[in-house]
Amino acid sequence: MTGEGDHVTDQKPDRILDSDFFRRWLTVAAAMVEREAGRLTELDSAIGDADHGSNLQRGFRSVTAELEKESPAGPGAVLVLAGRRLISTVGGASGPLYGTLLRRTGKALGDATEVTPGEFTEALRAGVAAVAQLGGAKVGDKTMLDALEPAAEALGASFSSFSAAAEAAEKGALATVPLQARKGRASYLGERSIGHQDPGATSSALLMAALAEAAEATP
Amino acid sequence: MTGEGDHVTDQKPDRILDSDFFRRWLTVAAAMVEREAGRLTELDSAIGDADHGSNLQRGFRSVTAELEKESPAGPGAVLVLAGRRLISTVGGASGPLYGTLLRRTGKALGDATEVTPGEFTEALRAGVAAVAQLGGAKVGDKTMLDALEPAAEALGASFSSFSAAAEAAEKGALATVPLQARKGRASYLGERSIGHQDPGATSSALLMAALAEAAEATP
Amino acid sequence: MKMLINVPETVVADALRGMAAAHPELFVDVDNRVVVRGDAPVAGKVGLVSGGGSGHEPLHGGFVGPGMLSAACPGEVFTSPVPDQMVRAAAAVDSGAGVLFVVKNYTGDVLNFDMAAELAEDEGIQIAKVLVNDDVAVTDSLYTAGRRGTGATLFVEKLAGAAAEEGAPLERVEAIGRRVNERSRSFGVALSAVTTPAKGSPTFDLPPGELELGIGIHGEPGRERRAMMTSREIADFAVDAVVEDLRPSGPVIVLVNGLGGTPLLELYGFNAEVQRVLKERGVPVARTLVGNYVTSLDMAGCSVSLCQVDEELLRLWDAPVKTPALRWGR
Amino acid sequence: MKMLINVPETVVADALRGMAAAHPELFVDVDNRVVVRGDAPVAGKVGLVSGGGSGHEPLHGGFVGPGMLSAACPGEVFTSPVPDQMVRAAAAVDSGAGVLFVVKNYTGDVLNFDMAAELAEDEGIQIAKVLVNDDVAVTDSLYTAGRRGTGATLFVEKLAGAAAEEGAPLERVEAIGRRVNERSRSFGVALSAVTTPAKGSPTFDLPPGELELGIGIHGEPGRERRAMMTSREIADFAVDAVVEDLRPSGPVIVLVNGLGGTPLLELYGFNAEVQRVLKERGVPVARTLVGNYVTSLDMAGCSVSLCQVDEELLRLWDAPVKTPALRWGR
Ligand SMILES: Nc1ncnc2c1ncn2[C@@H]1O[C@H](COP(=O)(O)OP(=O)(O)O)[C@@H](O)[C@H]1O
Ligand SMILES: Nc1ncnc2c1ncn2[C@@H]1O[C@H](COP(=O)(O)OP(=O)(O)O)[C@@H](O)[C@H]1O
Ligand SMILES: [Mg+2]
Ligand SMILES: [Mg+2]
Ligand SMILES: [Mg+2]
Ligand SMILES: [Mg+2]
Repeated sequence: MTGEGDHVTDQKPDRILDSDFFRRWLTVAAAMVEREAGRLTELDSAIGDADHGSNLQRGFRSVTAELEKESPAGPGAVLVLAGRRLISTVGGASGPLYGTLLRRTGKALGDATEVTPGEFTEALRAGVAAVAQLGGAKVGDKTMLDALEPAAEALGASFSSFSAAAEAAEKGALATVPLQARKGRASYLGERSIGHQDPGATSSALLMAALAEAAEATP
Repeated sequence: MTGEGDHVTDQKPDRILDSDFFRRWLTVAAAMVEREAGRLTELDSAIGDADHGSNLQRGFRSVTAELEKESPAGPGAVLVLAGRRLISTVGGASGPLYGTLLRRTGKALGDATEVTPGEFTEALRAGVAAVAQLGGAKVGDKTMLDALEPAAEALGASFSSFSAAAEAAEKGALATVPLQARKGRASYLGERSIGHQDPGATSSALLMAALAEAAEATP
Repeated sequence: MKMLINVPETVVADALRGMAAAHPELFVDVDNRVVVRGDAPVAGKVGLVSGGGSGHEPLHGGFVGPGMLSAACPGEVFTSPVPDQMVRAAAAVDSGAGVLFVVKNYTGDVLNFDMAAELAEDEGIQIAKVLVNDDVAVTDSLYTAGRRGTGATLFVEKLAGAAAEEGAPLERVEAIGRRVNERSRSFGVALSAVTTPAKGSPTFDLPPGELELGIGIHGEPGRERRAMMTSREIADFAVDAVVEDLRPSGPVIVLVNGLGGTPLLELYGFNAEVQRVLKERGVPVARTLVGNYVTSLDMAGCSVSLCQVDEELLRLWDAPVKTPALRWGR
Repeated sequence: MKMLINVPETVVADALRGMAAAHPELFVDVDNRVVVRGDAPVAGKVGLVSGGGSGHEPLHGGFVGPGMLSAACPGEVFTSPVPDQMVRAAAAVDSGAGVLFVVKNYTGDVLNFDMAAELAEDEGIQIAKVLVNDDVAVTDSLYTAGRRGTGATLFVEKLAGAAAEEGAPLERVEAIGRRVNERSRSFGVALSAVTTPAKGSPTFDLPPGELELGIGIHGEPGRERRAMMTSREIADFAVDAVVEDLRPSGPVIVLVNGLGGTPLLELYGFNAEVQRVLKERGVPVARTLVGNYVTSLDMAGCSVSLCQVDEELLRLWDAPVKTPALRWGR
């Protein structure tokens, strides 16, 4: 709250997250999805149906297009809007799941025009819980939750925890390789799903990397 | 007629052709078709529809099967029977054409139980003419006639002319390579038919080679 | 793999425009991606709405019409449609008698239809759902997303559709749908992988001389890879897999379904083998349907679906149907 | 190329057995390779018999039934049937009113049907023939075997079949058939080569990134090879080729036909482009049919056929038809 002007770059516990921060997060995420769409689809073709990259591309394009037109009042509204766009444009399993993640995180943030990292962490945990409830998956089932849950845990009240969350998500995504899928399309493969990285966990790691990058870029 | 026992192997003008000779011809032809079916189909796949080999295989198998059961009375009857089998089992363009060739050759031989090479030559020319009439093709149209016509011309009253006929047919088949097809399926290709050997001319050359081989083997 | 398309992004919209031109008896809303029978809503009639990823044509759009679906929602290729489409479809076909959602059991389809059901109910439309999960290749356990919905979708849509056309109320149409699903099983085999427009190359690598047993319809690999088998051997394997699970105690309807890239000539030949196995197993066949109905783009292969029928279900099967892909009666 | 078959030699017989099982309304004589509508001969009705090589399914067997063919004679794959089959078919359907042979213009089909006509006439059956030669890709000149018969076969069989069903006498059914052929043109494009069971590998080599324009339905290469084109460009090319030759002065029926390996999703998208070009060229469209009707086994690609119709032909098109592959009306 009083952090303006100070330069403790490795410790920004008191930075305030406003609408612009969340817009930046989503914009960076959209750019990452564009860049990595081919890889996500490739991963999905090994144990799924080869559409995860184009699914998210379609969704995040719609999110950025919408955010260029609309100016939601606060952080919560930004995320609710983004979540709604994902639900309305992605389809598949990841559409409702990511849509719910953002929508429920946004709802948890409420109407505030600015929130603290700690408040955001709480909200994101609510969002991740909603994803777990909707999809019925647990950590270890080889889904996006394998990246989202550790990320949400690594997040804390400090701004610097954002990059820790990104690292945790990345580690979680890599850790899906030896797992046998128990949810989603990959579960049909049984043991043949072992040895491949889960596309949704990979895109979740991107989302968290985008969060860290947005935090880095925050003045 | 008096040739029995003499050994003028390069000049057998007076040998008599009986039912057995024509059976031998067809049996040798059937064996050659079996051996060359793949090549004939391969040629047909370049400028046709990739079935010439299996077409003739089906037909000649039926001919040999029938000849094992039936014992037609004379040379004419053997060829008419064989022609009918081809018509009833081959289909495609080559079925009616080869069927007509043998049937009309056989008809021209009439009821005689033995015929001279000269009589056979006359009959075969009638058969080839019937093929030309039925299919409406001329020499140079890149069809079986490009092998059959020169073979029929090279055939004469002498037994030795049978191998000349085989050579003429082979030459005629090879000469179809640079031609543009004007009849049959290959004609659809226009200029793209140039550069490939005609499958029907190739099988006609086999038929004539079988004739020469049957003559060779004739005591 | 070469495709007859403009760009991958417009494949579904282009197809809907083409469908609109070919089928004036349907109302095709290209922008909102909903295919509705032209006379909807039909007074007093329960609406039947299904949908799923595109790439399985004629499923579902080709099954819209009297006696079958009231509307279909096509998603992107192999991607479940979004709730907005389903809500719109429900609104377009609801006459006040309620709407049945026919949902193939894939996480995406289930989640999106669930969201749509909530939203539609908010709009005052009564919604019921039938989940189709007939694929015996997938073990139904805590360790999977459950069995996939494949060929039996056609049975459910046809039979529940016929019940709705007869004027059955929502609970009854739903009950028929559930009964049909409970009595149906399928098993699929791929001879080649599928190529999606977005990816442009086969979704998995299937060497010459091998096939995938227990394939789904979205290009996901099957449960097992084996050396190539004959039509006879495939029929033995597939029918046994289905029969052992279904254990039919009466006559069945048989669907010998092509996955898209297998010629009809081969499918009919395969049907001869399927009928042979069924006879050997003592399963009486009431009706047989052979063709490409629940496809996976250009994938070569086939699936066998059985639905054990009683008198009522058989009557509903024979009832008139008038859709682009399935037509008979009256 | 993997196939869903036992051995290449039995492909056609196997398919006929499978067809018999699926279609009790037809009489399928597997040994003699004839598919006959179950109620033949129909008293007083002209018989319609067609046939040709197998591998083009549903053509012709799938078009046997009330309102279309009386019988079909399937040859080996891509090989014209033999006269024996045609004579048998004619005998099975002749009620004394005579039989029309619908013959696609290929040397093999023409020669075999000609022989059959002679033999059937010897047996006292009155025979008329209609030659179908609609493919504008082939120059009709002294230097070719003439235009091939492709998609328009469906038009001839449907419209002449409807006339026969109405009770028209042989000369009239024949005249309708001729008129339909004269007013029909087609053009085909291949995105991949076809693989026949006998050969087991593609009949020609089509590199990625290229297509064949002016393709036939027997795996023969087309007239021209070009760099891959979009759906839009292919529609421009194909429709222009047909329209420039047909020069329609009135409404047309459009057949957007798949060659077998192209997904229905793509065919519908292609139809959107075909309709666009027709509109741009000022050709009014009376009816549109989209699907795999005149195929070439697993070949990817499509053809466009147009038939210019007058009131009578349109009425015959709309007349009821009840066959495995084409069904509408009543
Ligand atoms: N039940 C579930 N809970 C959480 N995540 C899931 C679940 N099912 C699937 N996912 C995630 O969704 C990803 C696939 O997304 P996507 O390919 O877009 O959808 P679809 O599987 O419908 O094609 C998977 O990699 C997995 O991470
Ligand atoms: N009109 C014709 N006259 C003579 N021979 C012909 C004619 N048309 C085709 N042929 C011959 O038939 C051969 C093709 O036979 P085949 O492949 O068995 O029949 P199809 O062309 O019906 O598949 C050609 O290579 C050619 O030699
Ligand atoms: Mg996916
Ligand atoms: Mg041929
Ligand atoms: Mg998907
Ligand atoms: Mg042929």
